Formats: sequence, structure tokens, C-alpha cells
Amino acid sequence: MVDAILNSGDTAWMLTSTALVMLMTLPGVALFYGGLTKKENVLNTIFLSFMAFSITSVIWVIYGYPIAFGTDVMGIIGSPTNILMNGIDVNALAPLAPTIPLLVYVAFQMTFAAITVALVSGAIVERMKFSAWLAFVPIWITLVYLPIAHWVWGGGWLAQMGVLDFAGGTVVHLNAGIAALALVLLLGKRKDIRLLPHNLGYSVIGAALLWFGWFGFNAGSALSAGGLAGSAFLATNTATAAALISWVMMDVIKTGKPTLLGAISGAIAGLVAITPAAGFVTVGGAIVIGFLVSIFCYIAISTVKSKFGYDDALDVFGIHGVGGAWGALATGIFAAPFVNSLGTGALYGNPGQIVTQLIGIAVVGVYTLIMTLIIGVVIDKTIGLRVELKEEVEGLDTHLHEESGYRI
Amino acid sequence: MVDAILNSGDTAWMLTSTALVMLMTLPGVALFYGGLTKKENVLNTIFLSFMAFSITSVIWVIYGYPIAFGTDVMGIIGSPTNILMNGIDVNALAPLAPTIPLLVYVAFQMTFAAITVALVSGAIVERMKFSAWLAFVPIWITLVYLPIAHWVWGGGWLAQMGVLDFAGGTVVHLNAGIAALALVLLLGKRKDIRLLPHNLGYSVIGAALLWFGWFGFNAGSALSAGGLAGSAFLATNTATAAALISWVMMDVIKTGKPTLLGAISGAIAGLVAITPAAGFVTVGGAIVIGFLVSIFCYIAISTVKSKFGYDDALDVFGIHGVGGAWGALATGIFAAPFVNSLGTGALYGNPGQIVTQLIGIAVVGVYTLIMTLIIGVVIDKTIGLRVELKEEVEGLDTHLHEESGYRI
Amino acid sequence: MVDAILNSGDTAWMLTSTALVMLMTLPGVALFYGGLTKKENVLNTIFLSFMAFSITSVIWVIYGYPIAFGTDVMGIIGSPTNILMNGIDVNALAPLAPTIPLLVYVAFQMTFAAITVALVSGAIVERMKFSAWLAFVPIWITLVYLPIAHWVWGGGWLAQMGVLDFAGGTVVHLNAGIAALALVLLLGKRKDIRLLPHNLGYSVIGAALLWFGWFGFNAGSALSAGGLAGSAFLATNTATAAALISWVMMDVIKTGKPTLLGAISGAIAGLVAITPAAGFVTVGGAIVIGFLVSIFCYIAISTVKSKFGYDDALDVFGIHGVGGAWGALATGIFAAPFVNSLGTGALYGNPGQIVTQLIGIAVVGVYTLIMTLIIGVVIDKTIGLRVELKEEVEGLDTHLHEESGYRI
Amino acid sequence: MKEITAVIRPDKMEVVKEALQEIQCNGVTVTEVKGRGRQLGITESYRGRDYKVDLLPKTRLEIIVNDEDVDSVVDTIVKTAQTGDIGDGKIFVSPVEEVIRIRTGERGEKAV
Amino acid sequence: MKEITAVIRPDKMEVVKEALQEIQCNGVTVTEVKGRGRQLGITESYRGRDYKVDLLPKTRLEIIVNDEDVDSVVDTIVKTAQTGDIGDGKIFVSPVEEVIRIRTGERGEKAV
Amino acid sequence: MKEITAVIRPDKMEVVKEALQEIQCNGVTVTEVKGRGRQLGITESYRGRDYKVDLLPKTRLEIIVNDEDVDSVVDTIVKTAQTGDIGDGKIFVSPVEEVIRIRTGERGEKAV
Ligand SMILES: Nc1ncnc2c1ncn2[C@@H]1O[C@H](COP(=O)(O)OP(=O)(O)O)[C@@H](O)[C@H]1O
Ligand SMILES: Nc1ncnc2c1ncn2[C@@H]1O[C@H](COP(=O)(O)OP(=O)(O)O)[C@@H](O)[C@H]1O
Ligand SMILES: Nc1ncnc2c1ncn2[C@@H]1O[C@H](COP(=O)(O)OP(=O)(O)O)[C@@H](O)[C@H]1O
Repeated sequence: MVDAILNSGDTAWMLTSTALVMLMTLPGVALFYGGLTKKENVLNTIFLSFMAFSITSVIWVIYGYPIAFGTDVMGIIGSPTNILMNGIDVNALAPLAPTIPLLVYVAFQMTFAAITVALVSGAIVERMKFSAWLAFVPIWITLVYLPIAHWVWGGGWLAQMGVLDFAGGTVVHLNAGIAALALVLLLGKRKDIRLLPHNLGYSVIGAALLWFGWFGFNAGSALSAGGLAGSAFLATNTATAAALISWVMMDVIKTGKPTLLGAISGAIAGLVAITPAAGFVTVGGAIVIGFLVSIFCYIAISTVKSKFGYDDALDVFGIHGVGGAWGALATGIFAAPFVNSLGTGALYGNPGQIVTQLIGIAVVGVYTLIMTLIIGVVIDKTIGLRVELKEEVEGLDTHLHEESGYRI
Repeated sequence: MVDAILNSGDTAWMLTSTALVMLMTLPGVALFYGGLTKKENVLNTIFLSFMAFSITSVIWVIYGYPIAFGTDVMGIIGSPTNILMNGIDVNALAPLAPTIPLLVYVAFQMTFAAITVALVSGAIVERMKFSAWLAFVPIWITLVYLPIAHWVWGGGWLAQMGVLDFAGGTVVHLNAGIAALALVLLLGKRKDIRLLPHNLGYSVIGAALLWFGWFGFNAGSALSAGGLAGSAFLATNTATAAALISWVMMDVIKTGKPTLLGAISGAIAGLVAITPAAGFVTVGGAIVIGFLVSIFCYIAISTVKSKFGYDDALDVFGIHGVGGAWGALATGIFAAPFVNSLGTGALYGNPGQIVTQLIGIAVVGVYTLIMTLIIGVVIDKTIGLRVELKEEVEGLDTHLHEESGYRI
Repeated sequence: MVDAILNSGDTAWMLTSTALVMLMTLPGVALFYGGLTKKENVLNTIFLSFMAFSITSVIWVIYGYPIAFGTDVMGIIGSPTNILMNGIDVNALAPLAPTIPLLVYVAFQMTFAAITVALVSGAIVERMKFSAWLAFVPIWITLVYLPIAHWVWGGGWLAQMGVLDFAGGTVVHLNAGIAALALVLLLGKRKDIRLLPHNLGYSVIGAALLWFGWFGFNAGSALSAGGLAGSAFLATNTATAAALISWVMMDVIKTGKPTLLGAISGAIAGLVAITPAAGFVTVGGAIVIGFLVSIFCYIAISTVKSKFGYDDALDVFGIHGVGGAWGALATGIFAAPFVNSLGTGALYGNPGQIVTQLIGIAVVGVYTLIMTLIIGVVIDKTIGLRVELKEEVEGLDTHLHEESGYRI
Repeated sequence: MKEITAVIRPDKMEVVKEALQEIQCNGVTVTEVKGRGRQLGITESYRGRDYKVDLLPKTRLEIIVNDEDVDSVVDTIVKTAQTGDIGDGKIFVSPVEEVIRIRTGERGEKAV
Repeated sequence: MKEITAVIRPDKMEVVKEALQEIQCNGVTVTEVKGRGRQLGITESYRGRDYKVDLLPKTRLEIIVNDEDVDSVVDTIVKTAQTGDIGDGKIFVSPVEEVIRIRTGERGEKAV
Repeated sequence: MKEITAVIRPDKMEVVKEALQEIQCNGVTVTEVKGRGRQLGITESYRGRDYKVDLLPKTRLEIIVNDEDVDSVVDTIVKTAQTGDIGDGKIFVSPVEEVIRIRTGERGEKAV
């Protein structure tokens, strides 16, 4: 047990990590997605991430944090004390990270909630009503994200069962991927479902900032500045590089030509897959996890998606859903006790961890799917989910926002 | 009193913060402004920030730092010793931040001076002579920024009076806003005063990097990695999110459509307003400060500006001037002694702080306005402030720099 | 001697620095270069950096690190133990930086290797086969970068001779610049050798992120969060600002007009030149080093290059080669023992250091030149270095990658 | 030979192109333009101010055809590009005196 | 019917457009082009090297009018787009044989 | 007077421009366009799916000349823009009835 004494080094790293994770959403996700849509929708796409981040920021300090991380109530939910951070002393330390101030921990966790819902937006771009999104964000955070975060990270029942999720394979990525799938099932296909990125440069900037910020996401999840953070950092970078390379390989195998969109898609897939495993595996494990995730995602996107015909516009399910599930499972395989004593995977003699991980995946998947469908249907019946056809065809930027992305 | 012993955690956070604040100017402000101008002026607009940062960087290490932060001379100015950092040992600690190296403190403060003058450029874009700007930057830093920084932060008379300014509501934002106003009064209107952003994507990247870097600006102003930094961090993010939401609301109320430019403008306004208050207020206070600032700025820009007819091109006065003044005032209202024992606002039984804050606002406002007008007039009489009409109409990039922003 | 005890503050700073240096390549170098090429090659140009970073990342954890930094074998090479980081405990401290975890040190050094080879790509853009680049990266890292890094930083013979290179003037910049020269000699001129940047905004973002990340590169090379890091930080910023200003001056002198490309080129030149000196010189020294480097690079690019007629497309040799050599030499002149006891330059009574530095420059220059020529010739004979003329003229993006950068 | 210039809605481009292909009319040169006709402009608003944007994005097709094909091409475009709302666009037909295929140097009708 | 093609300075676009509107000439198709006439190019310089940019940005207006309106439109453009400096641009008038309004299928003068 | 419209490969622009300059044909208006002729399109692929891009980038030159210069201009373009491969482009010649130089108000042949 670590002594509950403020450690300025740990605090410095966690402040930095929090800022890094914030950067992942704004402008990371916003640009990554914005570059992939049609130019007539670039502003709307970016806007979705900005609203996701801002609404979540406010909710989190009002009641979100205690519900996810407050004193556990029967494994289900945290107790909603400390509304508006009331009663939290500036110098109080975090119960779950006793060397850093609690307020730093609150801010760090907030950025995770925000990016999760921002990720969902990639699936529904180019056709969802802006007002529907504004309603979706707070409801989904409250009814889906907060409980799941509590179950896995806040001392809830999945944590008690031993589900391992270092930085958010299930809580963040699988969760976002499944929610995305649920929404697109309700929303239906766009009239033009082609993926012809209007400005890959934006997506490149977004992807690189995601990679950069992800060091805060994963190495920050060590909650201290020591060996474990270093190990998670190196595992993260290694898996990402491996996944980038293997997606490019898949491109070459399938179409004969390596693509830059493939490369950055692979990088994101690698980052997703290593997320739950980062603080548990060796660099050898990281290479395998990264190398395989691109193959799985590539197949999901190029085969499964066209077979079933759902219109997951920017492949949120294909990358975050599939990659997050694979990462969570792989954690159960590759977790090495000499990296982190909290996790032992099948490869090191604990095959039961695979089962535990599968339960975690199934619970999160099913809960998110059902709840998101319900939320989506309710919004559809009240506000309506989808814009007018004319608005969709001519572009959301001028119709919904009276702005246009370029005057070049 | 903190012991004067190097704390590596504090130092790590201050090194990081310094880099973050640097990023706010380059490319933060540069891009935020660059995206909002006409495409024919994008390079010139960006260039202004680069020159502002570079000239200030050099001045600061030669004589700027000691004048602002050297031993106080009668409350007016610091004593100009340590020219070129001479006599400062690499391992010397900062008198005003005794757990970090003095050179780190010097670098941190330099980035504040640089961004202040870079912010001014937003008002005068699309028509100011480049050579006039090159003259303005060093003169203004020397005659306006250095004294004000000394008065408020360097132990000068305003500090002695008890004016509270955690990270620069008066020193940076009000100061920049008023200087901007002074310059545009001298420069006059552009021929085409419409605000039709040529590339909102740049402004989005700029705004997001500003938000990101501002964590260094505000949480870094705690000068250590502990509870106060955490509190300032969370207050900063919360106020920003609230301000973004309320600007979007104002958009909907006024034009019926939420705009992305409104969202990022609101975010900047929120960051500005929370700046002086970040290390003094609760998240509750932060929400109020943020929510209100967008309303004030929105009115200033859409009503006051068109009434008086000055051409503050990118609304530096409207956002930084108004927002900075509001933030400084709000600090006098919401400062909570249990957050930071150095500040108690009206809400916690010290109404006199409001008066003190108003004096700070008035002093900075009047001093900056008069000095900047004088500097501007002198430059106008010698170098000339404004470009030829033909250059203005056809664009500054090709005329002043023989370059063009896009070949797409 | 520092005690071998984990220091969380040092670790926090090194984790941050590692992330910062990663950002320099992705998207720093990628965007800086991408904006300068023709729009038909923007994706290919960016892609080269992504592949350089990813391939190096994987190689480094497999065998790169121990070869460069493992136990010295006769001053020539490190012993290749710890393949795949095997046998490195998560909590082991770095032999060469005994207050931080070894894995953090491994990650930090990896980012240096990656950026070095990514820098080379700037010379060969718009005409090199993608497959040839994929072959070049791992071979060059193995045969050129690893030995040189060992010689200068890993305790090899140049280190033993006393060559000073704080953060990579010879290992990174001179090395990249000479390799670039070697490759363009083999590749030949492009059909259209004009430098007409298609999107200077990208280059501005890239340059600013390089500047930002370089604080991790240089101040991170102190390997701890203390006075030396602060000094290196301030020297870095000062030299960069001075170099930006002097390049702009050269522009005005030569063409009468200051250019933004000149400004950012000057900034990069300044960053390059201060790199080997950052932890050894005063801010006075930094100003001189920065001010002069732009003049040298400007002359190299505008005069020498056109005289000899090699097609160093984006001036990798002209900026990194020339700037790196000047910086390495200048370290021998300006190194002040009161800044860092490890280095005393000619100005402080040790003229012999200049000779040592010149030997370092010569060894790295000659070794890199010869080895890169050999590697290049072998690749040319097997894979072929250059694309078809038609592909070159119509653009690499559509021909090699079946993608296009803009759909605006 | 005639030059048919059609200014249509950008989002109709795809269907028009396909319909033209079906009637063996392959050659076409396309330009992104902005235009104004009877259609009113749209409004964009920035920081609370409205700006009228009265030139709207349109797509301009330039098709050189032999005289006998003019009617079928024009009819095809009208049929596929029509929505019935203002802003559908216009077609202009002008005379062309000579056509040259650069690749072969062929001239006249066979070069079309 | 005639097609009037005017190539003007981009910064004159706004006034020309307004002047045309005043004489009830609303229909216009606008293209961003580059051009060269008597006007010398400009120079751009990158890293100390000068590059001649001899094609300068211009704005091209394409206006279809009935025969009787040609003169007033041409005069309006000349009057508003003139600065007297080289680079002011040119106007070309060509014959148009048929005009079709896509929305209604109307043809001829009433479709203009 | 005639209007010569040439649609050529973008990478041939530079040589064509220089060749035209040599025969004293300076005036030209250039537009970036996309086109389709006999040339097949190219394929772009994103995340494993292929998209046919059948409109390829071309450069369109518009040159107004006096009648006697038509042949030399056309010949020059054909000579310099030809590669012999499909996709070389096309040239169209149409009648122009009037030319006005905006700067001076001059009309007719001397305004060209
Ligand atoms: N007289 C004209 N001359 C040139 N272009 C025209 C003319 N009238 C219409 N256009 C073009 O056609 C487009 C669509 O016009 P539209 O608003 O549908 O007009 P209408 O309803 O009169 O057909 C315009 O944006 C413009 O580009
Ligand atoms: N002969 C021509 N053919 C096509 N376009 C022309 C011609 N002459 C001029 N232009 C167009 O008009 C623009 C302005 O020409 P300008 O330099 O003013 O020529 P002038 O002084 O001869 O009128 C040019 O940039 C070009 O786009
Ligand atoms: N009939 C036509 N009408 C308009 N433009 C045409 C026509 N035919 C060709 N073009 C233009 O010329 C370009 C090159 O055509 P190309 O493929 O070389 O055709 P071809 O081999 O028939 O000359 C096309 O991309 C298109 O822009």
C-alpha cells in the first residue's frame, strides 16, 4: 500500500496526463473525424466533439464523479455525495491514487468520460440532428458511462470479479463502439455512404495528437510517475507502431497499395487494443496485440460491415468496438505478473482470466447496446434523430450552423 | 513559507507548463487568428504572432525579466540587474517560487509576456504594416507590459494593495484587450470589415491548443505540483466548458443556429475570464464566471462594437478586454479563502476586494490605453501604421511577403 | 554521482519529454515537410515520417536499444543483450540516468532514433519509391544510427575522446543532413525542383510543434528536472528566437521581403544549432549560436546548393547538416563550465575542445556519408530508388497510394 | 458541333454523370463554380452577425457534342437534374466551329 | 441570346455584382480562374529563391443575356471593374443558340 | 475573333504556356477542371474499399485570338501537350463576336 502523502512528481505527471487526454478529444478526435467526412459537414463533425467534451465537463463536476467513483453502493453505483465538488478540500488526496490530489484525479477521470462519448460521434456524422446529439450526450454519460466506469474502475462488481482494464478497453473503447453501433442501427444509412476523406491532413493531425495524448491516457493510468508508467508508455508506443505496420500490410495484400488512411487507422486500432493491457504486458505482448488488432479491424470493416450493411460512417464500431474487445481479451492472455502484480494472464498460468475478461466484455457490450438503443429510441420519438434529407444532401454546416468550413 | 529547496516534481510541472504556454502562442494564437482572416492575409496574420514571440523571447532574457521581476524599486519597477541572465547560477532557485530553478521561472514568465503582445495582433490584422508591428512589439513590451507585470506580480504597488490576479486577467488579457482597442482607434477601419473566416479548421486547432496550453498557464501559475494546481486546473476546464455552452446558447437565442465559431469563441472567453480567478475559486464559482462571460462578450461584440464602429477585427477587445475585466472583478466576488488563503472575495465576507479589483482594472486599463495610444502615434508619424490601400485590398501575403498561403 | 533512487519528479519530466519528442516526428516533421511539397505528394511525404517512426519503434525495442546503449564493447558497439527488453525489470533504473526507470530512458532514446531517420525524408520527397524507403529505414537505423549513437552517447570511443553533444547535434542533425545528401546524390534531381509550398499552414503547425517538442528534446536531455533542464530550456528558446529573427533579416537583405517560410526555417535552424549546446551554454552564447546559424544555412541553401546542383528538396542538408555542424562546433567554443561542469569550450580557456568537436563532426560526417551511399546503392540495384517519371510528374499520392490529399 | 454548358446542383452531379454515360456521352469537362439565378442566397452567421452569401456552389458541365446529339443530351440533363425547386440551374447551347483531339491531332466530328 | 464572359480583378467582384443587380441582371455563373494578359506576373520567394508567378488570380463571370441587354451589361462591367491599371481584365461576347431552364424545361429568351 | 478552349494534362501546363509565349500569344485564362473523355478513371481506396474516380484533374485554357492566329495557337498546343497516351485532352474553337478591354474600353481586334 502506498502512503497517502502528496508526491509532487506523481502529481506533475498526472496534471500533464490530464491535459494530454483532454487534447485527445479537442482537437484530436474532432480533427481525426472532421478530415474524413465531406467538406460540407466538417464543422458539424468537429462541433459534436466540442459539445461532447463541454457537456461532460460540466456534468462531471456536478454529479458525474461521485456517481462513478464515490463510495461504492452494493457494487452498482457510487454514492452521489460531493455534488459540485462540495466538501472536497484542495489538498485532499485521491482515495484511489493516494499520492496525488483528489481534484487532479477528478479532472483526469473526466477527460476519459468526455472522450468516450466524443468517439461515438464518428459513427453518426453527416446525418444526426445537432439537438439530438445535445440531448444524447448527458443522458448517455449518466445512464451508460457512469455505471460502467463504476463497475470496472470505481470498485463496482466487475472490479470485484477481477476484470482487468488498465486504461479503458471496455469502459472507453468497447463501450463507445457498441454505443455507436446501436445508434447507427436506429439512424439508418446515409444517402451517400462513401468514405472519401475531404482533408486527410486534418485526420493526420488528429491521429498524431491522439497518439501523443494517449501516452497520458495509458501511462497516466499508472497514476504515478514510476516504472509502471514507463512500461505502459513503451508498450503503448510499441503496439501502436506494430498495428500501423500491419494495417499497411493488409492494405498491400488487399489492394496492392499502402494508404496513409490505413496507416493512421492502424495506429488508432493499436492504441485502442493496447489500452486495457498497457500496464500489464511486456513489449513482446504489445507487439502481438498491436499486430493482430489491425487484421481483426480490417476484416471487420471491409467484410463484416458490408455484409450487414449498417452505416458506421467512420468505423467507430469497427475500430473501437472490435479493437477494444480484442484488447480486453488479450489482457487476459498476455498479462504478465512480473510487469504488474495485479494481473496474471493465461500465458502465465491463469487461463481463468480469459473467462473473467470475456464476462467483462459481454456485460459492457450487452448493457451498452440495450441502454443506448433505449436512449436512442426515446430521443427519436421526442426530438427526432435524423436531419431532413435536403439538409443531409446539401450538407449540415450551412443548414444547421450557417457556416462553411472553407473559403479558400 | 515554503523551504527554498529544489523540488523535482514542481520543476517537472513548471517545465511542462512553460512549454504549454509557449504552444498557446505558437501555433495557438497564430492559427486561431490565421483561420479567421481572409485567405490573402493568412500568412501575415500568423507571422505577427511568430515575430511577437521571438522578439519578446530575446528581450526577456536581455533585460525584460529583471525589470518585471527584479528587486522592487519603490513599487514601480524592478531593478535591471542580471542583464542577459548574468550572475544567475544554473541551480539558483526562484525567489518567488522557491522550489523551482530561477531559470525555469524566467522562461515561464517569458511565455506570458510573449502571448500578451501576440494577442494584440488579432485586432490589427489585414491592414497594419509589418515593419510597424516589428517596432511596436519591443516598445510596447518595454513600456507597457514590463511595468504592469511588475506592479501586479513582481511585488509592485498593485500587488501591495492586494489586487488579485492568479494568472493574468489584468496583466495579460485586459492589457491586451485595451492595447488592441487603442491601436484600432489609430488604425481605422478596414475597407472590408466582414468576418468571414477562410479556414475555420485552423481556428479550431488554434482554439483547442489554447485550451490545452491554458492548463499550463493557469495550473502552472500555482508554481508547484500540488492541490492548488489541481484546483486551478479543474476550475479552468469547468469555466471553459460552461462558457462554450453559454455562447452556443446565445447563438441559438440570437440567430436560431449554434455556430462552431461561437463555440470556440466562448471557450476562449471562458479561459480568459477564469484566468485571474483559477487559483482562488471553487468549481461552482468557475461555472458562474464561465457562464456569464460569454453573455457579456457576446453583447460587447454584437452590440457595443457595431454601435461605436471601431474595427477590432478579431474581437480582441471584445473577448480579452471584456473577459479579462469580468474575470478580475469576479475574482473579487468569488475568491474562496478555503481554496487559497491569499484571497477572500465579497461572497465570503470581504466586499472590499471588489473595490481593490476595480482599482486594478482601472489602473491597468487607463495606463495601457494612454501608453499604447502614444506608442501608436509615434510609430504612425515615423514608420506609418497602415499599408497602402492596394496592398490591403489585394492581400498582405503577396504584397508584404511575396508568399501565398495555399496552392491547393 | 547521483544516487540510483527513483525520483518521481525526474521521471515525470522524462515521460513528458518522451511524449514531446514523439510529437516532433508525428505530426511535427510530417506536417512541416508535407506543407512544403506539391499537393499531389502531400500524403506520401507525411507517410514517410509515419513509417520511419513506426519501423524504428519496433526495431528499437527488439534490438536497437541494447546495440546503442548496452554494455560497451571496445568503444564500438553495445552488446546486444535484452532482446525485446527481456530481463529488464519494470522498476529497474537507467544506468545512464539513475533517477528514472530504464524503460523510460529506452522510450526517450527511441524517439531520437525515429526523428533522425524521419528528417532524412525531407530531401528525397516527391520521387523516392515507397518500398525503397521501407527498406532504407531499418537498414540505415541499424548500420548508421545505432553505431553513431553508441559512439557519442552510449559510452563509445567518441564519448571517451570527450566529444560534447548534449542532445544530438552530431548524432541526430548532422547525421540526418549528411544521409540526406548521400541519398539525393544517388536519386538525382526531380523534374520540377521548385520549392512552392502547397500549404504553408501545415508547415507552420509542424514548425511550431517542433519548437514545442524540442523542449523535451533538449531540456529532456538533462535527464532530470532541475537547474540544468531549466538552463537548457531557456537556451533553446533563446537561440530559436534569435535564429528566426536573423533569417527574417537575411530575407529582407536579399529579397527585400520577410517571409514566413524564412521565419520558420530560421526557427528550425536555431533549434538544430542549439541542440548540441543547450546544456552547456549561457543565454548569451545561445543568442550568438542562433543568430549565426541562420546566416550560415541561408548561404548554404541559396548559394552553395544552386552551385553544386544537388536536389535536396526541403533542405535537410542545408538546415540540419549545416546547422548541426555549426552547433557542434559552437559547443566547443561556447561551453561554459559554470553552466555544466562536463564541458569547457575555447572561450573559457579550453581551445582543444574545438579540435575534439571537429573530430566528432568529421567522423560522423564521413561515416554517414559512406555508409548511406552504400546502403543507397544496394537498394537502388535491388528495389530501385526512384519512381517512374509519369508517377513523379502526376504525383505520388494517387500513383503509389491511391489517395488524394484534398477534396475541398 | 455544339457546346452544351449546364450549370447544375452539385449533389445532382453523380446521377447526371451516370445518365450521360448511359447514352454514350462520355466526354465532359467539369468545373466547380458559384452562381446566382432566381435562387435567393443563403445566410451565414459569424459571432452574431449575418452575412448574405448570394453566390451558391454549383457544378458546371461543358460537353461538346455533334449536332445530332444535342437534344438527347439536353433532355437527359433536364430529366436527371430537375428537382422542381428554384436553383436547379440552366443549360446553354453554343456553336463550336472546330474540335481537335490533342492525342491524335484528329479534327472535326470524329474528334468529339 | 449572348454569353458575356468577363474576366475581372477578384476584389472588384463585389461591386460588379451589385451593379449588375441594379440593372436587373441577376443570373451569373462565377469561376475562380488564373490569367495572364498584358499584366506582368508577381514574384513569390521561398528560402531566398524567387519564383515568377505569371498567372494571377482573376474572377471569371459568365452571364447569359438576351441580345438587347448585351450593351448595358458590358457597360456596367466596364464601368465598375475599371481601375485604369494593367490587369483590369477583359470581356468576350459570344453567340448562344439555346437556353434551357432546368427547373421548368422552358427554352429560349424567357429561360434566360 | 475566336475562342480557343483547350483541356490539357495539368503537368503539361508549364510547357504549353511557354510555347504560347514564344509565339506572342500572351493572353490566357486558366481554370482547374475535372474531366472525362476516352480516358478511364483512376481508383482511390480508403479502408479497403475502392472508389472509382472517373473525373480526372485537367487544366482548361481559354484563349481569345484574332482569326488569323487560330491555327498557330492550335498547332502549338497540340505539339506541346501531346504525349500520345489517352487523356491528352481536347481543343474546341468557337466564334466570338466582341472583345472589350476593361482597362481602356477598347473593342474588337485591338482589344484581344
Ligand atoms: N443568366 C444567367 N447567366 C449565367 N448563369 C446563370 C444565369 N441564370 C442562372 N445561371 C446559373 O444557374 C444557376 C441556377 O440558377 P437558378 O437559380 O436555378 O435560376 P433559374 O431559376 O432562373 O433557372 C445559377 O446559380 C447560375 O450559376
Ligand atoms: N487573349 C486573352 N484570352 C483569354 N483571356 C485573356 C486574354 N487577355 C486577357 N485575358 C484575361 O484577362 C485578364 C486580365 O488581362 P490584362 O492583363 O488586364 O490584359 P489587358 O491589359 O490586355 O486587358 C488576364 O489575367 C486573363 O485572365
Ligand atoms: N466531348 C467532350 N466535351 C467536353 N470535354 C471533353 C470532351 N471530350 C474530352 N473532354 C475533356 O478532355 C479531357 C481529356 O479527354 P481524353 O480522355 O483525352 O479524351 P480523348 O482521348 O477522347 O481526347 C477530358 O478529361 C475532358 O475534360
